[in-house]
Amino acid sequence: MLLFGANFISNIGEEVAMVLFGIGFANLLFQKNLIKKIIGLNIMDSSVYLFLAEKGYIEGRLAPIVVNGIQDVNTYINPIPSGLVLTGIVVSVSVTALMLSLTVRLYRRYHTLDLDEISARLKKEGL
Amino acid sequence: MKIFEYMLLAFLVLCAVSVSFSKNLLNSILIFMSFSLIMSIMWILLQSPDLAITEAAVGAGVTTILFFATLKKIHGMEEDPDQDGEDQGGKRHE
Amino acid sequence: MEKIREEKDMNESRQEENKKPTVYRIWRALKGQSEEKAEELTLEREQILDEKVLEKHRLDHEKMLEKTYDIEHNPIYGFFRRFYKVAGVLCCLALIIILLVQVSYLPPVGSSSNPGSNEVAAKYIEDGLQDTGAVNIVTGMILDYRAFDTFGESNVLFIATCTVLILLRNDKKKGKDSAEAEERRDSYYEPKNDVILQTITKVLVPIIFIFGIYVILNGHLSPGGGFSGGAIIGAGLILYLNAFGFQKIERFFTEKTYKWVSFGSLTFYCLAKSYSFYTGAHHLESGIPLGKAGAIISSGLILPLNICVGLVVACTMYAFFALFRKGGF
Amino acid sequence: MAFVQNVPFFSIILSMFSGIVSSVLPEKQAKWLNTAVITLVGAMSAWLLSYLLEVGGSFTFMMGHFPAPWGNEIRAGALEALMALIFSIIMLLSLLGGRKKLKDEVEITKHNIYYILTDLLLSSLLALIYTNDLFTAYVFVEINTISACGLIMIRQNGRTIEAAVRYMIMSLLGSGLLLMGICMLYDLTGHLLMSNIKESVQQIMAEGSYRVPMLITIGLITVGLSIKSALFPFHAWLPDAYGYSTVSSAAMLSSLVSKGYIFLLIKIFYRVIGIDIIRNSNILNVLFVFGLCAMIFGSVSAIWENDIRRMISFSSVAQIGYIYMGFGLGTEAGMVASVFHILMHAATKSMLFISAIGLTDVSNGSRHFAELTGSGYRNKIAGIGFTVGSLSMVGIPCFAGFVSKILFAQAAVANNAPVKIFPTVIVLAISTILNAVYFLKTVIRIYVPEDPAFEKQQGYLFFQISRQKLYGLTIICFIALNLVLGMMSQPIVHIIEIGLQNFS
Repeated sequence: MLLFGANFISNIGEEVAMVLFGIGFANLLFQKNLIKKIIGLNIMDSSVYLFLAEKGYIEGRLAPIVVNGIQDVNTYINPIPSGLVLTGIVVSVSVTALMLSLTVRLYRRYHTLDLDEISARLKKEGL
Repeated sequence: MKIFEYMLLAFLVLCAVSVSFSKNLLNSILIFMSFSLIMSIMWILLQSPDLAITEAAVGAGVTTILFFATLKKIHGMEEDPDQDGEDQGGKRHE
Repeated sequence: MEKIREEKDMNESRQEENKKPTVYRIWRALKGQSEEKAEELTLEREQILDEKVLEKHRLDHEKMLEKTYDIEHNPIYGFFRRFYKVAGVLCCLALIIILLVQVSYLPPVGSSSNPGSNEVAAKYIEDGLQDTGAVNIVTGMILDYRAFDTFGESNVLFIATCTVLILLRNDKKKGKDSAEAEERRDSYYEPKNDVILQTITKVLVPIIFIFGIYVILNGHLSPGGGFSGGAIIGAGLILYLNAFGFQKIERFFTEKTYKWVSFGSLTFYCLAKSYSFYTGAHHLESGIPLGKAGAIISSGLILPLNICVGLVVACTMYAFFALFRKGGF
Repeated sequence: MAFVQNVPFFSIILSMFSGIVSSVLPEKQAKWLNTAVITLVGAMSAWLLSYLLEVGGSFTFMMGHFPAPWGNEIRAGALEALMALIFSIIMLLSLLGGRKKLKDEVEITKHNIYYILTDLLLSSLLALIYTNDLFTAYVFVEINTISACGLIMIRQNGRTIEAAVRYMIMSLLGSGLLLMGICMLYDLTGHLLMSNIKESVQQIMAEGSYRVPMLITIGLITVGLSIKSALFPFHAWLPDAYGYSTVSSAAMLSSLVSKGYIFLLIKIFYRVIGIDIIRNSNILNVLFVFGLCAMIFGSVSAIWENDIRRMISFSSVAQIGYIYMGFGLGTEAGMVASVFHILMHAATKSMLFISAIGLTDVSNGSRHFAELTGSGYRNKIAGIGFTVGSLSMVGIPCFAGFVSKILFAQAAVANNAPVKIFPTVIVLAISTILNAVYFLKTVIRIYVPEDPAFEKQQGYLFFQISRQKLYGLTIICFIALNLVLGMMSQPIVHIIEIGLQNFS
């Protein structure tokens, strides 16, 4: 435990986000099936967003929507990470749609979802 | 409330791991859908309702629908012969 | 015997050629004469006349290919595969551990003295309502303070639709046959005219639309905004499509509608934001009234921008689904 | 505020807006709009460059009504303007050179999408060059990635789609790491604007409170961007992606897309973290080692390759290795050499791709070396272009490649860490020899005369300049650009030095 810093326990949410990031990364890299790769990509992105949201959270404060005209800094959580995540979610949806359409085209051509098999076949064809 | 949060976090990890090891594609997509839903609840707990509503609509809704559409398309193509045209130019003459 | 003599002759003449001064040769080249013996310097193609040799080569090549790409039986290839797998898993574990270590050193979650809650966040919270007129601080932030990011993000959606169009749109030149075949195959998997589904859809779709419009219009007052509301409306359109099929939806939504709606919204977005960036950079007043905080029509450009984003997102989500289903609208 | 200071903002918005407008235009008008916009951006960048050289220094441009830490900002200096100028020139030339091929390889209904993609690619490159905000950089990195993917797979055969999938997977891994790094940087400093982050980072490093996380963060960002720019162990997607896409795409991908990421990395080194902190960490040494490996490995793979387009692609791997090797030297001179190499490689590699397509066209579209025999006579202008490009890549004086090699060698010898001198110089020499082997092999091959009877039998076409004036003009412009970079390198190197000083 010498390796770890002081905030291991209090940052448990972020630790989980990091584990999810690793799982998503491994899925994106090692799954043979393209659809599972894409799910891995989504998990990876979500984990980054979870990390950001945890960063913005402040104990005992409210969501950043002005209620009753109170504009005190100490009432609301940090709004910046929320804005970044909103942008990020849309980016990841677009990328997912693109990857899925690539998958459909690849399947229509080769009738398999396994990327290794496709490249092995391409090599065999000698193209 | 803290305990609820920990439970949700544990669920997230569980979902992520079971997506990786499930044999059936439909199952993994469904598990991923629940992953998104749990994520959106998590964001409500973290006081970010904007994110929660967007994730529920985009992540759990539209993305999952797109996954299903892909899956159906793929199964629908099973009995179909190759329809894809090769491109005309740059073909090698061997 | 004769051949050897010929070769000898050639060699001699070549040597003579070489003895002539370089200047002379350059001069000759400039005049346009070719070297006397130049035509003998052409390379000859290698020609293998023997059929058997050719056959043997072909067999060897095939054997080599088989050996190289036979995944199951090639021990070297198998070893590399396994090595690659193990190394990859180790790398991922190392990545996770590094990230865990990293996080344990980061500032604690939930404390109010983090570097994140500095003067930037304070300004957004304290002056956000006055600067942007939006009650929802996050909306004010993404559509006014950091609007350039958000504009880039709408462009990401736009370009993603373009790429999906490239991949999945049916080619017009192939004719209607392929599109029809696709639709037939598609409808095979779908219960058409399902009474339960259609009835529920009739009830649900208006509610979904109204909710989506509410989320968009109240983007600056309550959680939500263009993206979430647009996605909700898009989901409603998809439900309608699934219940009633393409023919019914084409009465009010075709590819042309999509094209012009997204073009119009993005153009408005682009022009509005260019105007506001330009005036901002030159320290000019933008002249757009912010209105009374908390009212629906308030907060300057944020409401129209939210509507634009909502339209783009709704059309895009529907377009994605339609392209996946049929390869067109 | 002088009017010329609007140029960065105008060029980004103009290229984006032209992309949006192209979606409703017919194919022909989209083409003209695209050409006009790229030309306009190039002209405006030249204007901006002359202004900045006159005034000196740099300026920031506020994107919105709110000043620095609250709103977005873009920033322009001499180096940025130079980059924008050269990038737009190269993009214009690659598009013009590949226009005829585009008609053959891409369906006519998808042409205006092609122009949308290039417009948005240009805007994202400009935004990466000019931006002063890390999160904006991330968003535009994504636009860059998606449009590059579109450019790869717009020519639709199985091979390109497989290449696009591989490209996307590697790029998304890179984006994930980059986003993670940016989030952690935000967490540690509380800012997203480059200049503010730098102040906080300096403070943190002086206090010594967050040393470990800072190091890991720098590592994440660097690894992410080097995955995206295809540094040696992560280059597996590159040959397929460059080798089989349509020729304009290949030229733009190899010369612009990966360079955009590298330029962003330079900006992060100088403007976000501070180059001194980077030099004190071991990141640069790691980049140095991988750069050296890439130089050798890329060249060796290129020698083994039998396909001319794939050979040029593998040469890209080697050249990216050169750039990272220059970073790894850790000195100002090394960085200058790297930036010059970015420009030189962008100019030369696109020329090689464009002229290679001319050579394969007169050989029945075959890309194998055996069939290319004598193609230099069949298509004279492409032959000359390929020869000039090869000589430049090998490093013959007068051409651009020579200058960058000299700069690298000087930077290596003047390096104060003697450990790095010998490996650099030796690998530089080996790599030059290997370059010479595979490029000159090709040049000799295309100038070996082919039997006319055989040519007739194969039905090889002969290139006529009157039929393809545009293509000939493009190659001539490329050669001129190469000679300008090669013979008048002094002012350009000077601009790069000024620009890098302005960065810090």
